[in-house]
Amino acid sequence: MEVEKIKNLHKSFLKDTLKSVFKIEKLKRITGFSGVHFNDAEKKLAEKIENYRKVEREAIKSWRIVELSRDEKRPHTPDYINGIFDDFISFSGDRQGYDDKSIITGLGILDGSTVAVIGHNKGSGIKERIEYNFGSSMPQGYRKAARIMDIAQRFGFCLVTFIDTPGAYPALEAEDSGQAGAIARSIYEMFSLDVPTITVLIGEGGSGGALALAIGNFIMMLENSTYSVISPEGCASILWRDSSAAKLASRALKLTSRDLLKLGVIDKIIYEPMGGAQNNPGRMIKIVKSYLKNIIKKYSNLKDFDFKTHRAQKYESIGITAGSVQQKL
Amino acid sequence: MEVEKIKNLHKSFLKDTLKSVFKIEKLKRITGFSGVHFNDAEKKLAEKIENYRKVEREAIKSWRIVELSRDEKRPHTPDYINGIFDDFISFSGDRQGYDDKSIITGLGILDGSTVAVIGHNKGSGIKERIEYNFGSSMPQGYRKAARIMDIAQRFGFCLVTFIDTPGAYPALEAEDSGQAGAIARSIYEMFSLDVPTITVLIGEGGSGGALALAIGNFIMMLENSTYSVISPEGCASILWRDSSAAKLASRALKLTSRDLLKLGVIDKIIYEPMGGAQNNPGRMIKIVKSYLKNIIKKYSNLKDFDFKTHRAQKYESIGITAGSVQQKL
Amino acid sequence: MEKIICKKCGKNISEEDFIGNLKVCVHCGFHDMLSAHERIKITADPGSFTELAKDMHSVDFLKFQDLKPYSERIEEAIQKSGINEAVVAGEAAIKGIMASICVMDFNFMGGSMGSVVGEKIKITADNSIEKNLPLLIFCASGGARMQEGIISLMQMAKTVSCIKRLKQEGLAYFCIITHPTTGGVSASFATVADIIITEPGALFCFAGPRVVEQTIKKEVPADFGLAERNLKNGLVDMIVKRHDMRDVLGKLLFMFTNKNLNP
Amino acid sequence: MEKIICKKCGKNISEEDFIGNLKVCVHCGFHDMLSAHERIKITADPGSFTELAKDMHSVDFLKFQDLKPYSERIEEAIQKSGINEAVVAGEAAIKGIMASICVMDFNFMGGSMGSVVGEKIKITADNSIEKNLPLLIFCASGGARMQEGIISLMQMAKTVSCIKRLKQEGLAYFCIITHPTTGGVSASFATVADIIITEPGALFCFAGPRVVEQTIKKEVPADFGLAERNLKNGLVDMIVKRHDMRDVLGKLLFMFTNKNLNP
Ligand SMILES: [Zn+2]
Ligand SMILES: [Zn+2]
Repeated sequence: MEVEKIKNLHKSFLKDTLKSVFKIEKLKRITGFSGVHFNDAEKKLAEKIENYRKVEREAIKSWRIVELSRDEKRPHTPDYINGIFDDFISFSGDRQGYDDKSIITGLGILDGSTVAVIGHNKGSGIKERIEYNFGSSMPQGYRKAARIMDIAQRFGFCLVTFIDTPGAYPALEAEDSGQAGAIARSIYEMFSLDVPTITVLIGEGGSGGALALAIGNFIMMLENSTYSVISPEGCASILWRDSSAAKLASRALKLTSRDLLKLGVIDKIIYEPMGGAQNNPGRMIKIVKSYLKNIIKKYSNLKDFDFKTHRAQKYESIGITAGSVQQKL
Repeated sequence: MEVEKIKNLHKSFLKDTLKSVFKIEKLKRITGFSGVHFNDAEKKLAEKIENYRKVEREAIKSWRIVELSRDEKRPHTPDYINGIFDDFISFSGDRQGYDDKSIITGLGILDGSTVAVIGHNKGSGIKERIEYNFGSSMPQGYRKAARIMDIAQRFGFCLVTFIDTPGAYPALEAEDSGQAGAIARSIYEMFSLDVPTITVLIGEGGSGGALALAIGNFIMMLENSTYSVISPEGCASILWRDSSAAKLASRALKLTSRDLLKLGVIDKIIYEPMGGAQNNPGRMIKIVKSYLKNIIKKYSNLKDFDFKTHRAQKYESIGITAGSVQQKL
Repeated sequence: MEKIICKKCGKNISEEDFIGNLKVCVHCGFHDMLSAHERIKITADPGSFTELAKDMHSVDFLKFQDLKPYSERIEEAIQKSGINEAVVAGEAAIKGIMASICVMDFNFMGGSMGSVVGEKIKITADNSIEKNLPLLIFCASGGARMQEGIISLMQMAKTVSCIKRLKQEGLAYFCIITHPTTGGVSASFATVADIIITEPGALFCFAGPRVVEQTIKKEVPADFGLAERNLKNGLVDMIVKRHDMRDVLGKLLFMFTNKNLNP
Repeated sequence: MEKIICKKCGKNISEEDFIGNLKVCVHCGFHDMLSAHERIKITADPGSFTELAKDMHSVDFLKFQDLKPYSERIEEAIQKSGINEAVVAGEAAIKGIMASICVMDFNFMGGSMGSVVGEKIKITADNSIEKNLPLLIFCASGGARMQEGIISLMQMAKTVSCIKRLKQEGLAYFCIITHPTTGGVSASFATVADIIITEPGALFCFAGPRVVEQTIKKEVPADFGLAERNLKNGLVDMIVKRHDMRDVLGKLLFMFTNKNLNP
């Protein structure tokens, strides 16, 4: 066994392995210990190591996507808005004391139709990014979004949301002004809409902050975007008690577009230009525009379709359980 | 003419009068000036003074009511709530970062029925009064009120509002968090309710802050309460450019229960115990309870009555204009 | 050549430059007040405006007298402003799209809202509902008209009720805040609009800066209630310069009335 | 006699006193956690509780393994808590009024919400709708169950959708916050209740104090996310002591289901 080679594996995963290796090294030192018994142990260990290597390869792959999803050079919501809509007009504020710039809302024209738009805004350049909390929204941001949802509902506009956030902003001020309730009510509001809602995950889909704006009749996810209940770093530090296990967590969480399509949580993967959206933003935007046009056209022609009930049924059927089903009392 | 006597009149009103008096005194000194002409001037002046005296008497009366309406010993919203409802449960907060204590909201039982209640709370004792801004609400207070309106609407509870405020709180923080919009939306919300709304003006009915919670199908006003577009002091300082003209303004504004009944803005005057509600709060509360019971019972039996349309038509017909009526284009 | 002194920066502007620049100061960009008809002229498609309830005027039903009787004030305001009340109502096309329109005029008793303002807004809202037209209101007002006492307060309720009916019919309502808009107008129809647009530098608040200073016993910030502060506070949707207003309104009207492909 | 050490004030309490006082510290009033069945016992009318979906349990469908496989964690939690999942669902009478009821149990994997919690809340909400019953949920949760990945995030949407249907049927839904309630549960069904009640001292927030401290790089106040601060911030309707909870719930249930004289 080449003990050196497996040192490249992640330490959390290695603990167990190394224990076995040392056990075998010890065994080797016992006089007369040899033969079939020893070879079996070696074989088992080899298998185990091979399995760990596979996990590690997968983890590296998932992590690469996590990195891509966060790449500053990827097109962001303002790029999509500018590239997709004619005459976009943006609206500001929650009408109650705050304009959260981490969320853009407004109306645009796509293919002749008025479309309501909401999207996370990470900001470009460090100054803007700080001002926009790197796309992490305050409760007031979701209340601003609720205003355009209400307009979409009353005027019959399709609602398109672009998701790109590390998650809701975890700050004292955010908590004090009701972060939890703001997210919940945003979800509630999206379930109340009679108009079609279309969500495009374009980068980071971070937890409740992403979900708050992502209740879609149709959910598209860019190949290298992610969508997760918690950041891999956060998950690693809680479950592995070691934030350097983020790569392993990124694999375990199943947060890539391929994983999510398999799980039935998204409806479509939008493949990115070679190497990722950051390599050809213009082309990426055109591709998204084309898919959006198609789905909006399709939905516009579904005259009697109950988008609200469709959304409720879709989300209420998500979950895998065992044991008793509903017995009536 | 006894010039001394009219010195008791208000200076703003006196200016004009005194000018005339001095003119006459001057005239008297002119030799040969006498007879009919002089007697006519005297007669006119006497009339004018008599008229001013009447204005002054009325102003003193209105002002007395303004003072009574502000009397700290009058029963306030918490007294009415405690005396009228069984098992009142109060609800807090706007769910967004603030609980404005200048507005009480909750549910109570009256005559076996659940009633939704909103009322201004001036606080008792100086510490509470400061904490409650003397019953002047922040925008968040109206948002708190909107929550109970929504509950009344969904569960079919009658809504009773007790009005007692100097007006919405004129503070920087209030303006920055949208005082104007909060009042407007509260009015909007009250027009959206299908359930009956009953308003009782129990003390000061100050401007937009009062109106925000006073859109009633039935509006009762305690004999010595007031309801006005602006405080007499504010009106005096703007229109008379002299805040000491508040008494005259209180008369001119027509802000007493008797004035408002004549103008059709309220539906009923509730007469107070001898000398005012402050002399017998217990009895005052019982009287209000009895009227509330009656009107709620009456409304509960009106099964097919459209309270929302009733409210809209009632308020939309208020106003006195001249000239062209609506010509269609 | 007549000289105008900018109310904000105090610099001189020739009347020609001032008028030519839509009464926006060429030095500091201050958007000075426009009369209702000046506003209509620069906003509506030429010749498209027709007026509603032009002759309606106020009545001194309370016999209200402060230093001067209300009846005299009405007469003076009509003489001074050349219009019969603080709002001009009607219908107009903007960039080819028809809309109901109300324009308040601060020259008429400080744009104060009494029975006539309330009634004209009702008439215009009803016109919108009847003809399925969006509604635009340009605000400029010091608040309720005290000389109509409680009846002026009730106009807040009245106008909100009309706007509510209009919105429930699925019609769009945009409010354009011009300098200054305060008090009862701020706290009624102005703030229940779908979209609130403001001219740069316009004061838009409930209680004016002086009132607030008296209450809190300290100075308010220099930008109290101004457009830029309101935008930061999320109270308005956008600041639009006078020169761009017609374009923006045209686009918004198109977006809100364009239903060809919508479900 | 066994001694209990209060988690908050650190003082000793005899087990008898602790249990007798509903697990509220006799010294400082700290409301310690209750198991789901303890909660039901002190809340529901005796013998009135019937359980729904008791046997439903979690599946390790992602083959999630951190330091330990999820499947092992589930098994351990079942052993430790004596219940099959982090929520016990059913129906009970309180002061004679029937209601659907869910009670979360922090002992079961920190009350985390995965597919089973989501599904049981759906089943209970549907039970409410079917039988026209109000719904009560006692919350206690560290958030979403990470071991179910994105599916646990989706339970936030799922439960909110169920509550929305319930509310639209005109049914009342009260949420009772117990210590601690954070993360995905806070940001979903807990905060869309008609009335939010909290036990004294209960932590109720989205991001926990440690996460916030890491983000803003400074200490949060000692009362961060606690009931009293939340009340002041208008995030909850009332703080109710454990001893009074049954009475208050009884009154609320009466008020919300009492329609005899209402129009
Ligand atoms: Zn200038
Ligand atoms: Zn203790």
